[in-house]
Amino acid sequence: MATTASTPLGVDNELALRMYRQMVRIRAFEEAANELYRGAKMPGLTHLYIGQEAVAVGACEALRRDDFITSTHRGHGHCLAKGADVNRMFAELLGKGAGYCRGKGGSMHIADFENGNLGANAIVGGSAGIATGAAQSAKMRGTDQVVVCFFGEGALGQGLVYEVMNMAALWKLPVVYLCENNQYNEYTHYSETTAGEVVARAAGFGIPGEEVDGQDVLAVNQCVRRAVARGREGGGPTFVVANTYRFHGHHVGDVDRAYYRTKDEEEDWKTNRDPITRLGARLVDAALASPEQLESVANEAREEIAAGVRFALDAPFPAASEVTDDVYA
Amino acid sequence: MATTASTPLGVDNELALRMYRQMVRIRAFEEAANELYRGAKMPGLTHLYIGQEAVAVGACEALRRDDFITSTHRGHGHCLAKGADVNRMFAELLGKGAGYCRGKGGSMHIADFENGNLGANAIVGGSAGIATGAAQSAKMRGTDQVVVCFFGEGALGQGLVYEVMNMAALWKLPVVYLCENNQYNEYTHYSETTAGEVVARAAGFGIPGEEVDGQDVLAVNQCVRRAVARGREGGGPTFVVANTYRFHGHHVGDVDRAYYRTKDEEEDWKTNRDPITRLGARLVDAALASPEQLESVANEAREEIAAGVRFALDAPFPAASEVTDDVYA
Amino acid sequence: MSTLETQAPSGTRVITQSQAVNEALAEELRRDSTVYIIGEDVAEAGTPFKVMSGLVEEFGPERVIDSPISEPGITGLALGAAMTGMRPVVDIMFGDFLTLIMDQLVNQAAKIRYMSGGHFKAPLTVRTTLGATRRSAAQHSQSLHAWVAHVPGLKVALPATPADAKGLMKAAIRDDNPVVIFEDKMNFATKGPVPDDDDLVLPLGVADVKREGEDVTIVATSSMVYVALEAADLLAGDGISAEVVDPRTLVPLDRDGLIRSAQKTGRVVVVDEGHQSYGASAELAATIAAGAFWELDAPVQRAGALDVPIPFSPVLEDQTVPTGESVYELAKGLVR
Amino acid sequence: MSTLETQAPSGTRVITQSQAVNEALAEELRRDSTVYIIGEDVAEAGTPFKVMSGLVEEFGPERVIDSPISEPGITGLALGAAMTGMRPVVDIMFGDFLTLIMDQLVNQAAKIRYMSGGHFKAPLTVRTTLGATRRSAAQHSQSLHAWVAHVPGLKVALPATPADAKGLMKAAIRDDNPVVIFEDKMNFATKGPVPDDDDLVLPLGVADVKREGEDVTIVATSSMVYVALEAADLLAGDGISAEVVDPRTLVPLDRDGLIRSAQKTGRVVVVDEGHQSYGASAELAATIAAGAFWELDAPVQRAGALDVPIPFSPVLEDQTVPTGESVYELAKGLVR
Ligand SMILES: Cc1ncc(C[n+]2csc(CCOP(=O)(O)OP(=O)(O)O)c2C)c(N)n1
Ligand SMILES: Cc1ncc(C[n+]2csc(CCOP(=O)(O)OP(=O)(O)O)c2C)c(N)n1
Ligand SMILES: [Mg+2]
Ligand SMILES: [Mg+2]
Repeated sequence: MATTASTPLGVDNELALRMYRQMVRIRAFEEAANELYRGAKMPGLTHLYIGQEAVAVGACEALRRDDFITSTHRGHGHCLAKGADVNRMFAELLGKGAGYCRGKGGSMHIADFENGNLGANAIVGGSAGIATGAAQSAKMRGTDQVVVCFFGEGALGQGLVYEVMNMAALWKLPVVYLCENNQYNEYTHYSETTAGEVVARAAGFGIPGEEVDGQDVLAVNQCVRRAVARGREGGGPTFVVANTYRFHGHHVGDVDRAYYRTKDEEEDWKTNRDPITRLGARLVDAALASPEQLESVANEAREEIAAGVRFALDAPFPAASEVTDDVYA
Repeated sequence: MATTASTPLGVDNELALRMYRQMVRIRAFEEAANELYRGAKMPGLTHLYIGQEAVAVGACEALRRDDFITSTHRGHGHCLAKGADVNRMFAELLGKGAGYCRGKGGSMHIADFENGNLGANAIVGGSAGIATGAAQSAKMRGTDQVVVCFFGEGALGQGLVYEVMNMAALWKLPVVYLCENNQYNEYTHYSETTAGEVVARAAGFGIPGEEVDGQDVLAVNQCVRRAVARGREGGGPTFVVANTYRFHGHHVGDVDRAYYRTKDEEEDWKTNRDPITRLGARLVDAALASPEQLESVANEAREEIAAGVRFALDAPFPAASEVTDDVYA
Repeated sequence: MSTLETQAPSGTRVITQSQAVNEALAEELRRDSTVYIIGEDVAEAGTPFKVMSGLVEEFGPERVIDSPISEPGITGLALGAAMTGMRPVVDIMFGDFLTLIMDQLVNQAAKIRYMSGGHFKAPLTVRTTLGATRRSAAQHSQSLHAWVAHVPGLKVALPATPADAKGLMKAAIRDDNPVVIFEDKMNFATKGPVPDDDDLVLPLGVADVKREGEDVTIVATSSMVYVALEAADLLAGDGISAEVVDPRTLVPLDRDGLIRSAQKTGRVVVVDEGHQSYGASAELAATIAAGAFWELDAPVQRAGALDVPIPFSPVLEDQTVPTGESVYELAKGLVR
Repeated sequence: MSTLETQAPSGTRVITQSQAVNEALAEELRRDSTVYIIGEDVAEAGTPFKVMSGLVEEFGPERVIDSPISEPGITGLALGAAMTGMRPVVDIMFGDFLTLIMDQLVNQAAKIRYMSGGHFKAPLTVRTTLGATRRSAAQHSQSLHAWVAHVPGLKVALPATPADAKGLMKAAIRDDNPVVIFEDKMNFATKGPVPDDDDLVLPLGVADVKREGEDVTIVATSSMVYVALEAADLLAGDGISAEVVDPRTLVPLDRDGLIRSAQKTGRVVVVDEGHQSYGASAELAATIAAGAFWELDAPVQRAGALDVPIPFSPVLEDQTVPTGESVYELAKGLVR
C-alpha cells in the first residue's frame, strides 16, 4: 500500500483502481437504499452518502483492517469503505435478522466489529469520545492501531468534540478527527452555525489541522495517510477537514430543498465535482483504465448491490422474542 | 472612569485608589472567611480568592453597575468587586436568612441581582451559557449591557464553553470570557490537563484572545476595558486570559499542599507577585498615596469586615419552614 | 372535557397537533416581545417536522433563531436570557437529546430560583418530543419525561390532544418557571377540535378525564391516551366501562384527580410510554396505590415501554410499546 | 448477613467504606491488567475524598489517570476503551455531575450492546456519589440514581456498608455491562466488618436483609439503611419488630426479595435519598404494592428527599432528608 511517486497518479495503481471501485460500490449502494425507501421497503429514514464517497474511501484506504473507525448517521459509505459486506448491510437497513446488528440498529447504528467499524451514531458528534477512547485503548494495549473519527461539520457545535481533542493532544493518542464539511447542518448552511475557520478549530488544542479537497480521493488518501502515520508513530492526533457535498437531501425524504440551497449549486457540484467522474477521468487520462473497464466496474458493483438487495428482501425478520436479547451481556 | 494617559499610573487616580481599596476588602473578607471555617462557624467548605484579587477588581471596575457578571465556586472576589454588601455576603456564607440567597445558596451560589451578579456556580464552566445568554438578551432587549464571564482555567475542559463561544462569535454578543488561570485545577497543574496554548483556545471560533498579568490590576483593567468597549460597540466577544495564583488551598480545608505544589512556588508568588503589595508600591511611588494612607485603607476594610462577620454571626437562621419556599416562582 | 372528537363542536376548529403548537407559538410571539425561539433548523426549515412553518417569516430571524447543533449551549443561553428579562422557547429536536442538556436544565435552570433565595426567575420553555414506533431506533425514540419530573424546580407537560398541546404550550411560555413540554412525534398529524380562543391557556396541574367510566380507571399520558381510549372501546365490547384519565402535567401532578377516579372504580391501569422501570408510571401507580389503598379491589397495573433500548426492526419495535390490545388485556385481567 | 457490626467477627476486618473501595480497586487493578481508573484528581490527590490514596503509587499514572475537568469526554473515552478490550473505572467526583455524562452514558454506553445486536460489550464502571447533609448546597448534594435505573442497559449499585461497597465494586468492575455505583459521601468514614477475601464479589441483584423483623418492613437504600436501622431501634422500644431490607442494586432489582418481606410483615416503608417524586422509592413502592397487594395491611409509605433543591443552610438542609425519627413515625403510623 506504499505511495509511489513514480506511478502516474502519485499512488499505487492498484490502490487507485480499488478506490474507484469502492466509490462506485458506495454510490450504487446508496442509490439502491434510496430506491428501497421510495418503494416503501425500508422502515424509517436514511441519510445518503452520495457525493462524499471520496472521503470515506480515501480515508479507509489509509487504514489497516485492524484499525478502527467511528461513523455517523450518514454512515453507509464509511461502513462499506472499511470493508463491510453488502448483504449484511442491506439486511440491517431493512431490519432483518441477518443484518450486522440483527435488525436492532438499522441505518443509523450499523457497526461492523470484524472490520473495526465501532458504529454509526445518531447523536451528532456522539462518537468522538468512543473514537478517542479506542485510541487510548490501542495505546494502553500496546498495539499500533489508529482510529479515524468521521463526523460532519455540524458536530463542531458539540462541546464533546473539544473535550476529547484536548485529551487526545495531551496524551498523544493515535486518532484522526476527520471532519466532512458537506456545507450543511441538515437544512442550514454551516456558515450560519460555525464561527471562525473550520480548519482552525483544533489548533487551540495543539492539534495540527489540514484541509483537503474531499472530492479528490487521491488527495484525501494522501492526507489521511500522513495523519495515520503520525498517529501510528506516537505523534498524536490530527484534524483533517475534507470539503465535500451531499448530492441528495439531508435524508431520503428531503426532496424539496429549494428553501435552503439552489439547484444551481447542486448542479455545479454534481457536474464539476463528482469524485467518481473525477477519478475516472484521471484513470483514463493516465491510461490506467479504459472507459469500458470503468463501465464494467460499475456493472459489477450494480450486480453486487442488486444481489444484496435481493438477499435482504428475502431475509426473515428477527423473531419477536429477540426484542429482549442483547440488553445485557 | 475614562483612562487618562497623563495620570502617573496611566489610569484615573481615583480609580487606582478605588481598586486598591477593593482588593484590600476582598483580601480581608477572605481572611475572615477562613477564620470562620477554622473556628467551625461556617457550614461546609469555601474556596478563597486570596491572590487573585486583581482579576475581579480590574475587570469589574471596567463595568457599569447594570452590566452583568457570572461567577464561580471561587466567587467572593467577583461578588464584592461587582458591588455586593459585606453583611449580606457573610450572612449567606453562614446560611443565615439575611444572606443574599436567604441562606439557600451559601458560598458557591452567591448571587446579587441588584449589582448584576448572575451568580456563583458550583459546576465548573456551568455559567458560560448563562453569561452568553445574558449577552444575547442585552442585545435583544436593545440595551448596551456587557457581560463578563469569569471562569478558572479548569473550565477549559468543559465542552459547553466552546459551544457558547461559537454562538457568541456568530452573533457578535457582548460578552468577555475571562479565564483566570491560577495554574491549578484543584490539585492538578493545568499543564497536565490543558493541551496547547491557553490563550489560543478561542481563536478557532474567531474570537480574539489576549493574555494579561493577573497580578497587575491596572493591566487587567485596561485589557478588560478594551474588551468591554468592543462588546458594547457591537464588536462581539473577547477571550481574556489572566495569569494568576491562589495563595491558599483549593478550598479552606486544603492545607497540606506539598504533594501538588512546592512551598517555594507559593512563597515566590506571595512575595513577588502579590497584587495588593504591587499596586500599593506603585501608588506610593507615584505619590498618589502614603504608606499611612494605605494602612488606613486596610484598617477601614478590616473594620468593615469585622462588622460584617458580627452581623452574620448574630443574624438568625431562616425558619425551617422556608425550606419549601422559592422552588417555583 | 373530552377533546377527542374530530368533528368540530361549535366554537372550535379541527386542526392538527402540529398546527395547534404552531398557533400557540405564533400567538405568544405576537403578544409578548420577550418571547423568542431558539433551536436547530427552527427558522427556514420550520423544524424537521415542520411544526414551526411560517414563524420566521412573520417574526424574523432575530426571534426564530437557527442555532448550531449545541443543545447544552442553547439551553444555557436561554437560561441566561430568561434570567435577564426574556422568555425563550428552546427547541430540542428529539427528546433523546435531553441527555445533553441535563446539566443546564437540572443543575442550572431548575435550581436558580431556589439557590438565589427567590431573587432570580427562569421563565424558560423547553419544547421536545417523546415516543417510539417511528423506526428511528434507540437514540431517537426515547420518552425521558420521568427524569425531568424527578427534578424539583422543573414543570413537565405532556399534551395528548391538539387543544391540550396549544393550551399547555401557552401556559408553559407564560409560566415563570422552566417548563419542559413533550410532544409525541407520532401525533403531529393527529387532529382534534381546538377552541377558537387566542387566550387558550390551560392550568398546569389539572388532570383531564378523557372518557368517563365506572369499572376501571386507565391513567394514560401523552399519546398513550389514544391507546387507552382504544382499550376502553374494547372493554366496552365486553360490557366493562373504563374511565380514561390524563394527568396532562406530571409536575405539578393532580394527585387528587387520579386518586378520586381510582377510588370510584377500584381498579387502575397506568399507561405511559417511558420505560416501565423507574418511570413515570411508577410514581403514578405508587401514588394511587397508597392514596386509594382502602378502595382498591386489585393491584394497580402498569404498562410502560419494555425495559430495552428501542430496536429498529419494526417487528421488534412493535413489541416495546403498550397497545390498545395489551392495555385491554391488562384491564380486563383486573376486572375478571 | 448483617454486616453492620463494628466489632470484627472472625475472618473479617473492620475498615471504613473508603478503605473498602480502595481495596476493591487495588485488587482488581492487580488481577486484571485491562482495568484502569480515569477521573479528576484521582492520582496524586487520590480523589478529593482520598478514597484512592496510594493507587497511583502502586499502579502508576498510566492506570490511574488524572483527567481534565471533562466528564462527558472521559465517559466517552472510557466507553471507546471498554469496547476495544479495556475495563475502565470512571470516577465522577459528585453524583450531581451525572447531568453532564447522560448522553455518553445513556445514548452510547447503555445502548451499544443492544444496538449492535450483541456484537459489542461495554464493561465500564462509573463510580460516583449521592447524598446530602454535607452543607454543599444544591449542585453537590443530589442523589440521581433513579435516572440511571430508568435506562435499560445500565446496572445500578448502591452499597450501604463497607463490605457491600467492596463486593459490589468488584462485581461492577468484572461485569461486562456498564454499571454505575453510587457511594454516599457521608459514609466514607463509616466502618464495618469486611471479610478477609480478595475475591469478595457480590452478586448484583440480591437484596440483603440488614435486620430481621416481623411487624413492618423498611426497604432502605444506601445510607438510608442506617436511618432505617435507627428507626428499627426506636420501633423496638415500642415493641414493634421491623425488618430492614436493602436492595443493594436497583438494576437488577431483587423484586421477589422485597415482595417476600412485604408479604411477611404486611406493612412497608420505603426510604431512599433521591427526591421522593418520580424517584427510586416510587418503583420500589409500586412493585411492592402490586406484588404484595393481597397481603398488605396498610398503604406502602415512602420517604425520600423533600422535593426541593437541596439548600445550603443547615437548618433547611436538615429538613430535606429522611431521619431515623421521621421513618420511625411513618412506620409507627402504619402499625398503629
Ligand atoms: C445531538 C444531536 N442534535 C441534533 C441531531 C439531529 N440531526 C441529525 S443530523 C443533523 C445535522 C448534522 O450535520 P452534520 O454534522 O454536518 O452532518 P451531515 O448530516 O451534513 O452529514 C442534525 C442536527 C442529532 N442527531 N444529534
Ligand atoms: C463539572 C464539574 N466537575 C468537577 C467539579 C469539582 N471541582 C470543583 S472546583 C474544581 C477545579 C476547578 O479548577 P479551575 O476551573 O481552574 O478553578 P479554580 O478552582 O482554580 O479557581 C473541580 C474539579 C465541579 N465543581 N464541576
Ligand atoms: Mg454537514
Ligand atoms: Mg484554576
